[in-house]
Amino acid sequence: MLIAVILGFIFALCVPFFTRFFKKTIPFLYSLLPLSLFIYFFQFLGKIKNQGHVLFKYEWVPSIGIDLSFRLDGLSLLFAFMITGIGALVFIYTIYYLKGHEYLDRFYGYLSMFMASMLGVVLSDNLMTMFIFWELTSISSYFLIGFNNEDPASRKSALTALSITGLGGLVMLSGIILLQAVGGSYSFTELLNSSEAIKDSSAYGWIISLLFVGAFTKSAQFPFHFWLPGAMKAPTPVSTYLHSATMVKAGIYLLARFTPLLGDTFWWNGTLVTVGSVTMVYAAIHSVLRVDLKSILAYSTISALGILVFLIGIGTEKALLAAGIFILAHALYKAALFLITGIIDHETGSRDVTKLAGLQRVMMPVAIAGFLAALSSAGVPFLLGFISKEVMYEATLQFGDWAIILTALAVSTKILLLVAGFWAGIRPFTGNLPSEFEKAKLPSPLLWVPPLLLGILSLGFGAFPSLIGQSLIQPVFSSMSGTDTVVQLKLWHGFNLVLLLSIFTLVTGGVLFWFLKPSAELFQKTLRFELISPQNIIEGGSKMFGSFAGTWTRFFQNGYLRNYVITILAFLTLLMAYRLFWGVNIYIDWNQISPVSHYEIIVVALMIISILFAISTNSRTISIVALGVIGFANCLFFLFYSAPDLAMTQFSIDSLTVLLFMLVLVKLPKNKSFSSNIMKFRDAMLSLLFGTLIAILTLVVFEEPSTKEVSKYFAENAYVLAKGRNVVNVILVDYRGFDTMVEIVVLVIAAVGVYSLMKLDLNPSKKEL
Amino acid sequence: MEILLIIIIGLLHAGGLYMLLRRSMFKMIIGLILLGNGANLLIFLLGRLVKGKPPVMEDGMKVFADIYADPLPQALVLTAIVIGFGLQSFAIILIRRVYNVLNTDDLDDLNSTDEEI
Amino acid sequence: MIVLPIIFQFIAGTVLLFFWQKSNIQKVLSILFSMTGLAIGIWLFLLVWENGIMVTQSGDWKAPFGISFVADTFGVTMVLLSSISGLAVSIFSAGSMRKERLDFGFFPIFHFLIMGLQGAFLTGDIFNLYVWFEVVIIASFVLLTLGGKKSQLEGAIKYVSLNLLASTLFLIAIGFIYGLTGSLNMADLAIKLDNVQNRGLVSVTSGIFLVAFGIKSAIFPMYFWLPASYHTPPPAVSAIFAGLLTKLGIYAMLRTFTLLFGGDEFMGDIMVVLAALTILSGGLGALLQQNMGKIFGYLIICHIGFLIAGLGMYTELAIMGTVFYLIHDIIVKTNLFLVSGLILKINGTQDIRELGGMYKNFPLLSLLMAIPLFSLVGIPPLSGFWAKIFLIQAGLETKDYVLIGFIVLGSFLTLWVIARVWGEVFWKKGEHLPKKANGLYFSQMSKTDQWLMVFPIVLLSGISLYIGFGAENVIILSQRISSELMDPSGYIEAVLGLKTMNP
Amino acid sequence: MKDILIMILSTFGALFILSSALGLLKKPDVYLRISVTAKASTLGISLILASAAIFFNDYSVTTRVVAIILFVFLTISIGGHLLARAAYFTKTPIWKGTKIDDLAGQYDEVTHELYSEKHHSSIKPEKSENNI
Amino acid sequence: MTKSLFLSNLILAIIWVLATGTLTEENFLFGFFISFMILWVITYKKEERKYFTMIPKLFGFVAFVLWEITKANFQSVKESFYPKSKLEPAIVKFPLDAKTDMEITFLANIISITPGTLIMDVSDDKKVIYVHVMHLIDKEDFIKEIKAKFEKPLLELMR
Amino acid sequence: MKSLIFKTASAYLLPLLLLFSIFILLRGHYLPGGGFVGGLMASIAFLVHSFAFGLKETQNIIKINPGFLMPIGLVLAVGAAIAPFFVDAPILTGLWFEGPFRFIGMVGSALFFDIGVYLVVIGATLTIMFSITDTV
Amino acid sequence: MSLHDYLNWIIVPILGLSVILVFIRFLKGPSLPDRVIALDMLILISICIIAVYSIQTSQNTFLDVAMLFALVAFLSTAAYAFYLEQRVRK
Ligand code: NA
Ligand code: NA
Repeated sequence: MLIAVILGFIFALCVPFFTRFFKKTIPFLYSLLPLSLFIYFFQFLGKIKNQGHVLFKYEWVPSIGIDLSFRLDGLSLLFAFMITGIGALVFIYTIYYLKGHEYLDRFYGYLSMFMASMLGVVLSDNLMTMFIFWELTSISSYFLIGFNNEDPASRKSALTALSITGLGGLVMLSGIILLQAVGGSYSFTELLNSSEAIKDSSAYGWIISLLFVGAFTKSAQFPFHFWLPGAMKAPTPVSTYLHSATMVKAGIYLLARFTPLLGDTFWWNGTLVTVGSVTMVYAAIHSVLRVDLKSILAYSTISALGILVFLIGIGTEKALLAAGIFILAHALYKAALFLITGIIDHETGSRDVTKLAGLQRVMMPVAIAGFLAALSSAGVPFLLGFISKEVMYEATLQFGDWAIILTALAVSTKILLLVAGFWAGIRPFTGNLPSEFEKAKLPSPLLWVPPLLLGILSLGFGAFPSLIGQSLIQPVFSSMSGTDTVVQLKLWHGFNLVLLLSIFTLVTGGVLFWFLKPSAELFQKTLRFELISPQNIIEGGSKMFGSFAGTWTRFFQNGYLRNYVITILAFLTLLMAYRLFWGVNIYIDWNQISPVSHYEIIVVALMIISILFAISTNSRTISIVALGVIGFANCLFFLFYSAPDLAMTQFSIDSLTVLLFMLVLVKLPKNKSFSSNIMKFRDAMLSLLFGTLIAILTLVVFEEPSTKEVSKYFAENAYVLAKGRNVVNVILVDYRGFDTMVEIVVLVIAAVGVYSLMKLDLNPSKKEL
Repeated sequence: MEILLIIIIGLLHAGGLYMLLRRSMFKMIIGLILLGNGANLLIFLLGRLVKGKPPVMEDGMKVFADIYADPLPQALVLTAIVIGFGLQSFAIILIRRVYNVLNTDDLDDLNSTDEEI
Repeated sequence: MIVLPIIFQFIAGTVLLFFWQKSNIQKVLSILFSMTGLAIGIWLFLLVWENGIMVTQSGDWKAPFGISFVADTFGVTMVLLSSISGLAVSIFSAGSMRKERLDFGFFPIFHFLIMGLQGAFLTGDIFNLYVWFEVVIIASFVLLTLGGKKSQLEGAIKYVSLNLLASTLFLIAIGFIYGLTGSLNMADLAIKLDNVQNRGLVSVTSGIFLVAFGIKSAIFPMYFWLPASYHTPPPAVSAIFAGLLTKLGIYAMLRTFTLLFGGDEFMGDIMVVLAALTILSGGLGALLQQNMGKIFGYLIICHIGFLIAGLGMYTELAIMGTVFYLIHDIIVKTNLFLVSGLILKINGTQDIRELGGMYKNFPLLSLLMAIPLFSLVGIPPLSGFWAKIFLIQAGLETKDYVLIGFIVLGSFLTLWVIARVWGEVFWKKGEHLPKKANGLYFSQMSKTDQWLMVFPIVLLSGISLYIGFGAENVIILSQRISSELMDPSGYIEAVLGLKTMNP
Repeated sequence: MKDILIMILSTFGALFILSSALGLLKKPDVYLRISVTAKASTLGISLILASAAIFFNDYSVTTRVVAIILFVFLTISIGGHLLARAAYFTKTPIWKGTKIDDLAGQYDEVTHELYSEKHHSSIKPEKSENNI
Repeated sequence: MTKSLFLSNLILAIIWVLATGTLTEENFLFGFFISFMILWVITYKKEERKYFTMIPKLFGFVAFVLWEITKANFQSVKESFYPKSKLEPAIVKFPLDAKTDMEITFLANIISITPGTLIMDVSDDKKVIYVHVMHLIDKEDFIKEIKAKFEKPLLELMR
Repeated sequence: MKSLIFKTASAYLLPLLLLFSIFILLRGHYLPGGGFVGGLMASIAFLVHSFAFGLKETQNIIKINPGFLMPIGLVLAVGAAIAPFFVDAPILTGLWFEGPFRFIGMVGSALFFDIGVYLVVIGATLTIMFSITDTV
Repeated sequence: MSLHDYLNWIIVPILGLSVILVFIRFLKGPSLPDRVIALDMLILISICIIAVYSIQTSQNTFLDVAMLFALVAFLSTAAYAFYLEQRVRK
């Protein structure tokens, strides 16, 4: 199983090497991958039917309970089929569709990487692992959407898609971690046992809302839906595969998967129903306002996803069943429609519904596929769509007091989708062929067989539901509902409200299709509502965020060193002040303070005055000489307080510094006074505050009792063990010799630095690599 | 006496910061040097002051006869002084080079690398 | 003999000084030295992994009288990481650095820098730590200004002044520490500071440490020097800065705020706030930049926020997250700047508006570069991903939900920025590249030099892939480190050789 | 006896120092100030150091004292000379009461070469009111 | 000549130290004195005897200079209490007899540390030095005085 | 500065100061002084000389490039530091010859260490000062 | 009156007074050479003070410091002179 999942990654990695050797055959080679996987999964059909689910476990990061364990049950099997099956068709379709494209090999690399990640998502039992694959689907779709990477538009929509799904993913990650914190495990199977506990916990609300964000962003639910139409920039195979059949359903999968674990609560159902219904209606309306085939399909897909969320939200057995069927039905017909659109685009170079017509004359098989798909989406009897619609209406009708409204919503959505479906699947083929498309011809079977196959499947499953009823839908249903109610799909439910509704749907839809013509004008009219569309709101929001970023950054990183220093030290000062006055008890014990002698006073005065002098004067030389005096007074302190070594070192170093300054000053420009008095005042205040705090702190620390254990040891052993009488020097070369050893390195580095600074100048050169 | 020294320490820090906040590179360096002196004095003071008793034994002594100044802060300050010299001299040369290349002493002329584009 | 890495780098630097201006010999020697250094690093790591915390008392003076060197798991891990990125950068520089720079002491200084870092990671003495810090910053000054180009100097002024400010604060704080306890040995301090009655004083002192290290590690209101300077030196230098310098500040914080000021509530809260703001500032800054160097610079800040976040929350889990992220960040950030250096060498610019066409012209190289880029983003299961789990978990434990929000935001901004970089630099059609910069373009370089530039990236990418896919081992390592940090008694016993209560 | 001697010597020394300090403060121009410092301090320092030598009455101290004294003599005179010279280059004002200035114009502006015979250069400080 | 005598004097002193085997400064000086005496006794050549007159002369001269300094200091003490009393500064060109750098330097330093005089500079051709004088009564007298007091004896000693 | 007096004097000052610096260095272990101050004194001596005679002259006197004093000093220092390895004692353990030497006193690793410091200080200071002086 | 007191109450005050006088000159300037010579003088006086202090504390090691002061002060004087001369050359 592990192999099955990661095989795609391995293939993806192999691309560069394969390219080297057999570039030509890559497409066929890679098409074998989904095909064989499909077959591999097919053999689980019976097993699942009998024993519900099978688990595969592989160690990975045991220390935090993350492993590569895969759970194959009805739901995941259904998805596995869609992923590999439709995958196979898409792979084949691509062979001709992108024939001779420069980067065909890469394309297959991405596709198989995506397929693997998608399989990972639907098969993982460990939520963290699932999340990992989840993110990988985002990334691989990023690469696929941006496949024509030199076109700015596709780069933009790739970035948008990645941002939205990425953000959703991160939110979902916290949701999963929270879930683990509450439920105590990442394993879905184990979590199922503590389902009740989780629902009762206070964090439940957080968990579901976080997970919802993930699911909604991925499955393009309102208001995060808008990345999907943008993603149509990708080549049609990608749109088919990711944006109708598989990836966008990952969110649905997530919700379905979590239904038995978290579902069946007020918030769960309420949110899903609301979001779902809003999405399905909103998108359905949009779909009939569009004229570009791909965007029509995009919006109808969103609407379909909305329906699924809606159904899962209703959460009754019927509803879940409906969802289960609809997932499959939609995958079949929508994929077909996309592929057909691709063919039309490929052959005629146009996707404009208003222009396209009468193509059945040149491409009959495609037309047939189109008809089947359109009819299935419309829910015409004998097609799978019909069954799903029936069950769906049953579900909505059973929903207590809200039944009417929900049904109404469902019906109207269905009607609109019917129109959209017909426009996409029927309209281009009927009527008479415009002259501009004369030369369009039937492409290679590689293109038209896949959609036709899908269409036929819709028909087959629709006509003979028993084909899938027990074998596939039953397990799907039971893994979604967690119950083992037996379901049977039949075409004929007898005369009842549901049937009436279906007929009503078909009739109104048909009429609408007959009279309502797709028109660019209508679309133009609606554009003014775009201002309040979520896309604009969110994009506006991100623009505002951008400008906020600018303001923030410019505010702090304003380029003026002094502002930096002020910020830093203001922070420090506040911190110190706060701690000093709330937390430190300040007292002064005068016995600790030694008396003052007159010459010390003189030196102190000397020092203070020269400090003030140094900072107040505006002449560099004077401030340097003043610095000299300060250092000199410093030495006198050191001397009085018995540190001859210090006095000597400080004095020599001060003189050297002064000398250095003098040598530098020769070259410096005349000094100017820059800052205004207000600024001077502000700085002076801050500085005084800082100085005062340091002083107070020093005093308080000084008053603390001091232990001299270490120094005592030094003094006692200086001669006995270290054979020196000047303890300071003994410390420098022995006790703490390492300091000194490092310190001379500092000197060396400084010297080298100064030397290079003076000698090496790469400036005259223009630019440097 | 310590009080006076503490006042000086405070003043050194205040003055240092004040100079650091000026626009002239040169004053900035002066500020850093003042801060450095302040820190050294601070450490020295916190080692507690002992007058006229350097931690140097007379000949023939094997240990100290009477009280002596704490040698450790002295060693620390000495290290700090020498390190400070290294850093300061580099900084001083740096402003000189900056002046050579950019022909200014005004820090406000040096913000091209901060601008966000 | 746990000071071996230090002594070795010391000797390396000294030997290289003897070969002043003989850049070709220096190249060879430096690479050899770095390899040996890595070997020593590994050896020491394994040694400590086997035997637990090890101690050397320099001068044979028993603690707390001499300077103790302590190799605990955290220390040796940092040593190992520093020697890895050290090797990478040394190879890269040998390939890419301009001869003039090599002639004026790049390699010796570089090795002294590594020495400083490893010294800081191994020392058990607070003042000695200060001295190591000084070695590191003076070396970084020199590397930053080496070549004295206009932008370098401009950046350097800020870098130098703020870093000097930081080390002065560090010194002051040490002064207070000494005044309070009369000791400098960190293990000894851990005990003595506990016995200080006037708790507030300890807290204030820790505040000064926070700012001193905060400046060096570029956390929120103190990061300004970084965006001003990190993009100015040659990429090899930025790489070592990005990988290790800011991390040194983080290391010091982790060390002091676990060992000395363990569990100071107030400071913890402060750090959490700072962490959030750091993440925000870094992320927002990165959004706007056009220069790759600066983009990555701001991202450094953003991710420093993650590191502080863990320390602020101060639970074993949080620290573990920080440590894991630290390990990942050192490797990836180093790699990232090497990548930007390679891009610069190829196209002659780092301005993403001018760049483009990398993916078209260098597909394999692009894929290679994608590894660090997306590891940084934390695309699971790459290395950047795992730490976030722990940080978020820890946040849930300590109820720092807002912080979690910021972590998510930070990750998102990173994702967005990197995706933008990818789109602009790799996907976009490469038009109007600036031609005729002086110095060789990648295409004009010798095969050897080309490999010298590519190999380090391969090496580091390999390592970050390992961190990602072999997360298990790294997690175990981080767990051990964080438990050692959170319970310093082992450290203290090892140094002072006595049983102690938990400080 | 020894103490008395020390007292006397140190008193004189201190007074000499004081006097030259006064001089430094009072003299009207820099050249005079330099000159007066050079004078008095030499003896002052010598006397006080001498008293120290007497106090310790130890050979090594005495030699050190002698060394210091000699060195102070040397440095003071040379330092004074260098300063005066530099002051003259920088055209530091010379007191109006100065009778003769043979140095006026003797320095070459560029090379600072000093001529013994008449030479004409701009290096001649203007006479000033006493700038105390 | 004087040099060789001084050397032999030194050598004898060292031999004395070795002979007596006590390496103390006093002993060395004592040895130096003794050997000086011996040399004085055994040397008869006219020109060589200069060495022996020189040492006393040297001491004499040093004493004299010190005395001058003392005078100068008392002088300035007096002045510094009523400052501008007959203050008559001047910068005087002083023609040199001294030739070698050594001679000039010594002279200059001596002048500098004695009464109200300060060396401004030496002309590049070493013909003259410029002296700053505090109380100049008459230029010629001043020059004569200096020559008589310092330059002549100094040169005698040094040649 | 072309002053005859200064030149002549500093020509004699140089050896004097160097002597003094070595004196300071050697006594460091017993009295105030040691490697740092000693080194600083020595470099000051050379600096004074360079003022009087100009950089070229001084460099000729030092003969080798002062920069090379640095690695030499480092080698001495680290040598003294790691010498204990060979008698397997920890780094920087003090090793001493039996009994004091005449004039110098006890000779041990600490002394060599201090000499290393002395050389490095000279080398570094002079490198810094000279590289700026010759541009003035 | 003991020697210690005499030094403490007679000599040191005199020296202190002269320090003040010199410092006034230092503050007044007006020219750089004025200040430099004042600084020189300060150091000379401090040498005396050190000498007295070493007598008071009977620590002759302080005399070494005095010696070093004398030596180093000369350097800075020379430096200032050098600076002045270079400055006019410009
Ligand atoms: Na030291
Ligand atoms: Na010393």
